[in-house]
Amino acid sequence: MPRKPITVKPKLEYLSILDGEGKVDEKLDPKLDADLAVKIYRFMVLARRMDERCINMQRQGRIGTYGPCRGQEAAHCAASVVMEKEDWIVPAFREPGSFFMRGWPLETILRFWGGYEEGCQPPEGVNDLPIAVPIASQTPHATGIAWGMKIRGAKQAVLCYCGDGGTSEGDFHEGMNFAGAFDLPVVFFVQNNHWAISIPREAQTRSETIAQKAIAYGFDGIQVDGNDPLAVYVATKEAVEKARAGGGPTLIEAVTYRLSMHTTADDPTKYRSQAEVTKWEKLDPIPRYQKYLVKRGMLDQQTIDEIEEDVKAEVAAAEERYEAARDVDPLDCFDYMYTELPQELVEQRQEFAEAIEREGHGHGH
Amino acid sequence: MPRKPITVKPKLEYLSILDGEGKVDEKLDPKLDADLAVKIYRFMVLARRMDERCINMQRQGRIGTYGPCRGQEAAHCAASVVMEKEDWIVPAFREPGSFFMRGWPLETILRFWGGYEEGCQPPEGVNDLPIAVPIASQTPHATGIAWGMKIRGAKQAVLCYCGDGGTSEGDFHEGMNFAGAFDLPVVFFVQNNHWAISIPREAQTRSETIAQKAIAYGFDGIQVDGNDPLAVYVATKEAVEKARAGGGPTLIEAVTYRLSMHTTADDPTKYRSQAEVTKWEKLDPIPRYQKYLVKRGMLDQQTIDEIEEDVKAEVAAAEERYEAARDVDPLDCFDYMYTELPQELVEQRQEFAEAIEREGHGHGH
Amino acid sequence: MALMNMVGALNRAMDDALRTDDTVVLLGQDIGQDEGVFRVTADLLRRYGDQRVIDTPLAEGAIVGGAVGMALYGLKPVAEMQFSGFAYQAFHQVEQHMARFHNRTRGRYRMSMVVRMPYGGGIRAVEHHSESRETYYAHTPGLYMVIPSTPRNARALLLESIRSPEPVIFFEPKAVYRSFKEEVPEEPETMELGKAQIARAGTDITFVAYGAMMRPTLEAAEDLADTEGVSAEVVDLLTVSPLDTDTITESVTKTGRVVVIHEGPRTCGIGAEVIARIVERALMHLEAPIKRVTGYDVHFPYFARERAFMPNAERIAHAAREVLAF
Amino acid sequence: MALMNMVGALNRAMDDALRTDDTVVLLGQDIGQDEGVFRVTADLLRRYGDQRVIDTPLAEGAIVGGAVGMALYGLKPVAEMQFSGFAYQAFHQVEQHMARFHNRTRGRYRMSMVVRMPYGGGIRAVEHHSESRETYYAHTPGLYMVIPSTPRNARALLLESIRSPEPVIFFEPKAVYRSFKEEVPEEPETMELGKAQIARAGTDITFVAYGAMMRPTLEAAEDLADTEGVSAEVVDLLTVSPLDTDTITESVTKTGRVVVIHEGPRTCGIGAEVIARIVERALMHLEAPIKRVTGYDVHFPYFARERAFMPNAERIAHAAREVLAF
Ligand SMILES: Cc1ncc(C[n+]2csc(CCOP(=O)(O)OP(=O)(O)O)c2C)c(N)n1
Ligand SMILES: Cc1ncc(C[n+]2csc(CCOP(=O)(O)OP(=O)(O)O)c2C)c(N)n1
Ligand SMILES: [Mg+2]
Ligand SMILES: [Mg+2]
Repeated sequence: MPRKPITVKPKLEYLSILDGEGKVDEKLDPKLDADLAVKIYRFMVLARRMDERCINMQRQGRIGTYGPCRGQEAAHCAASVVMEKEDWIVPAFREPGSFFMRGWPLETILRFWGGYEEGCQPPEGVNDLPIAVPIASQTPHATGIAWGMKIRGAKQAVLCYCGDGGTSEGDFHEGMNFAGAFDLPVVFFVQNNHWAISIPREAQTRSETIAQKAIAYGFDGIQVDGNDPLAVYVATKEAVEKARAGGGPTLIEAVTYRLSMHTTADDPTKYRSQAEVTKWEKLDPIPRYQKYLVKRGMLDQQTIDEIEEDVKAEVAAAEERYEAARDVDPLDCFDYMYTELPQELVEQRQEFAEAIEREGHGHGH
Repeated sequence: MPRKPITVKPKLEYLSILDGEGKVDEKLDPKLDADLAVKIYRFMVLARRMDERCINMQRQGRIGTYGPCRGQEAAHCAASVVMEKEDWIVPAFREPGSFFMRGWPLETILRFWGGYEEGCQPPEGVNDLPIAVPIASQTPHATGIAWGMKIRGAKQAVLCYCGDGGTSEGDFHEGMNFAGAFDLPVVFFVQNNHWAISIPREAQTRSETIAQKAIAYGFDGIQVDGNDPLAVYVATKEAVEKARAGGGPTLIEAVTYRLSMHTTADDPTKYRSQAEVTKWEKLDPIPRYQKYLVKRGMLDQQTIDEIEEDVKAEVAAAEERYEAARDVDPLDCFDYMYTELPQELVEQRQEFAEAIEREGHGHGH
Repeated sequence: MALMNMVGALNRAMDDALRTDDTVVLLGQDIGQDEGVFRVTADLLRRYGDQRVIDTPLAEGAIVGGAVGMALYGLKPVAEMQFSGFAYQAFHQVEQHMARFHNRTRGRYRMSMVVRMPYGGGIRAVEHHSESRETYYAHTPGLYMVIPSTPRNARALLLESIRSPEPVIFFEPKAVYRSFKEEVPEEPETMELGKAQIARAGTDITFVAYGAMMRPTLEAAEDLADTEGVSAEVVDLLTVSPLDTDTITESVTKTGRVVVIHEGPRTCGIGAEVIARIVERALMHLEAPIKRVTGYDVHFPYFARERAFMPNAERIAHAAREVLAF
Repeated sequence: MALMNMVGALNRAMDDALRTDDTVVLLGQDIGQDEGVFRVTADLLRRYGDQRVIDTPLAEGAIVGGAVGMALYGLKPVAEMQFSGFAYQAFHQVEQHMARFHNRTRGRYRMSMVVRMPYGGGIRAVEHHSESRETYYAHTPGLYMVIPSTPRNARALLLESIRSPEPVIFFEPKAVYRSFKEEVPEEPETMELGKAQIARAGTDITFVAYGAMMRPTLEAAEDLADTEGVSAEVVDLLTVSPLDTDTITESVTKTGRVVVIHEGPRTCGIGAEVIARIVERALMHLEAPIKRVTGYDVHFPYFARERAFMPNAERIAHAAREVLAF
């Protein structure tokens, strides 16, 4: 009958390997082989260039409101690269590099933000979900997929993304708690980019870290420097391996920063200082990682330039494919409602067909 | 750029003062004055006897399904006693002693379980909410009330009850997180009675304690022996004082046990062992606390008997008042829908009036 | 054939499904060890084990959201909400995902899943345990909303719902769970979703009802036949969305008079939709205003007041007499 | 009087309320510093401080549930949902508490609160940002469901909603936010809730509409007048629940012909309820079937397909011609 502190079982750690100047902690460096290390770099650059292109296209009215990922490339690229083909990735909405890496055509992103359902259709053979618009509502899906893996005895794992703001939603809690209760092979990866639209991280929750929220569910949490691809990779790799081995879920908090506006419809000067942005621009993950790769001899200026060239061409090609496929039939909004269209929808579809015929609607945008 | 453990700020503690045999930790004993100490005892006994009566009345068909609180009297009576008149209590549904202590007529409980809206109407001058049926959905209300206090600059606090099962709901998470984020004067009190209907505590969540869930929200958590009124009292008192002083919320986990069935419609032998129940019967809070009070000279056999007599009479009187007021007008289900009844409901009410007139419905049950 | 009540029949449907399709998984609060608070999942945990019949923590959102994830993975989850009054905790998962994933991914992922829940009044339970809000689901595009009325059709419809590639909300009329028995075939039997049935043929007036309201509706029909020689036709919707407009309008074309019956609130209820469709398709056959016998637009009263509140045979017959007298 | 768009008018209503009643509190995501994603709460944080205009974390359930708590405590909270498509995360709090506390406590606690949210299509936004699901709230007993159509009535209805002792769901037609301006009085002005208005008088046919659909409906009425000399009466519901049945039936009694217009899904939509009430009250005045021009029972398409999808003046006029030709 004492009064005594309680010590909890789950581990709570912080990890950073490559610092803002590109200096590396040799003991912690995972020593990635060159292919993998450059692959991560390549997708970070691809995500960055595509992001810039999207902002331009939005300005030109060729896509709608767009939500940029600038500054967060290390966080999601170095995490998603860990996942095997048979694994599943459950995105939030600021992980374009993850889509590209998994084999979604680049123009998928344009289609999504351009207002086409086609931007939510995973390519055959890819086990991923599309962008989830209702914040954190994808968390229980990740849990459900991992549950399916466990039930079927598959040696797969799920990587589930979410933002710092998303951690406040009930879905985040329920999805995490079920994952813990059933010991499911899922890794929850929070891109803490310090803002949820205009709400700063400190106002989102009183907890000092997001990682410590794992304690509530009885599993490990780790906070990593999210602009450090090495730390992200190591933490994710460990968590996925633990998950696959039956060790249950992990919560990873990647501390990063949204260098752009929330979306192209947002004006961040209303709520945050330029000084803060400038501070984080110095911590940009791409130059930092580039410096490291060059130092390690895995990258030279020629390859850097080649990657830029390739990426530019890829982006341009995606843009073309997007433009070439913008003519869509509004009528087909009926066609995927059910596996088989019920009679009342057959009739409504007919009514709609007659209306657009009469009104002379073109196809799409 | 190290790998290092994170130490969190919130305190996490365990507290027990009076053990199962009635032995007390002298250093921790709050040395309650006799009036207060006996008041707690009295309400524990009242809750117990009323509980027994309710089960009987349910068997006799005089009320409907009933959810007993046997075994949990210390947990909720010793917590609610801390609250001042101007404070608010937000119950779950297994805290009858709390209602009685706050001045709700005993028959309120009979009315609630007897199927009368009258069982949800707080008496004038009492700042409490009625029983909340949707599990944990009352949590954000407690947060909202505490928010109101803060906005109005009132020196009040809120005590919010919930069960161990309730901690899995999104509402629990959201209510706790907002309370932390806005530093609100609310104490979340979880009666962990080891079961949520047939789901054992261990299956509800992977966390070893409920108390540690506070870490996720950046405030303190404390696990107390919920069958020890002294520990419950001390923890609640401290938490309420902290809340009132602007120190923000606390999560208290009271470890107790549901000695009865979930409700009278439930058969617990389907899912739990008699051995477990027997073990907990030995830890019954009432004899333990009685022993302590007697040892401390605050209670003697005569007073014990007097309390039993008084309580018996009170229960009997409540039962009579309940029976005397069972004739209700079904038509009045319209009358509290809005402050002023809209025209369409005036018409529906008329239609209903004609129907019950035609059909010769009596008043109520 | 075996004589069974609806609880037994639903249990049989789930047993059929679990036995014949190893991707079928049940999940919900207290459905395993406790066999469900109404015992609908009796003995299924013992028979199929805890990887097929799963007791979950207390969170409706994660039950439906988790089931969505399972369905994405290729399983056929059957989730139980303990009462329909607590399914609102999962409403966002139903609306934003269960109803949409097939369409969102242009057919790439199917939402072959069922969310079962007991609905309706009449069992003397506390607040939130007695309501009927099929409209919320019927109004949501992308779902099937199924409500059986007898043990045999409950078994057939639930089995079909589980087998169907579409997402189904399956309302179980809890007042009917144990109220009567019917012969139910041993062999798995299914019924097409989206089809109403003529539960009683007639010529003078059409009653449109479903679920627990079928019993008082049929009773009213018998009463009217016995006492006044009125021949009422009774349409049992069985699936309230998508609605079988043809069966309704055919009957109305014949009778010209209609009473629609449901327990749920009147405004924007299934009754309103039935009336709107009759007006669109068969207005000129109507010989009298259509009457609605429904729950009123108030909260379902606590149970001391529920007997008076619930639509009953007398109220239905009264409405019919008014329609007939018009 | 000042000429303003609906955003400005709504802002003025909240300013009126905050200024004249110190129990009024606004809460929601990004409503303070950021002034709301549509700038509806512009400058209010600066004027009233962060105890009256509160930026919250990202959890709709806690915003509505927290507002319920504030209302219990005696404040008058005005909660904002960023889009109506995310209000399902709070649906349980609306159904189980906001709509019930007054009744549950037999009048002891009032739910004098408002939940505002932008609804409807037409702004080229991503999934969940374009839907209209007023039925969910209209079907829920205990609520007021209000939908303004112009700057002036938006200001008056919002101010009245905040002052009202009843719980109000307030849908803001976001397509109208900045689409036109109207003179709005300086002085606080209110309008009674639960009353429809004749937005255009006519004799040949009745159009029943509300919210963003008022503009194409009025346009269709003008077109029909110009091209065919048809005199259409337009009823603007303003409050879709409780419904002002009298105003609707009076108009129908006069015209005998009706088209109901809304953006939301057809099945169990407000249109169905309007039709059901006309059938109950004025069937014998109907000279033709009633047509519904509505969203179809599919998910609101992503915006590349939205222009074709949304009900428009042409579609309304076409339906009217069919009804008139019957
Ligand atoms: C349930 C829900 N509520 C509100 C929104 C509107 N919204 C879109 S993004 C966003 C902020 C998300 O913040 P965070 O989770 O930190 O992700 P980030 O935008 O920073 O990547 C909000 C509020 C939404 N999409 N879903
Ligand atoms: C939202 C919701 N889901 C389900 C139920 C049905 N139900 C009533 S009590 C209960 C278990 C509650 O467990 P706990 O929170 O531990 O409280 P206890 O019953 O042990 O006091 C359940 C599942 C409910 N009332 N509300
Ligand atoms: Mg963020
Ligand atoms: Mg419990």
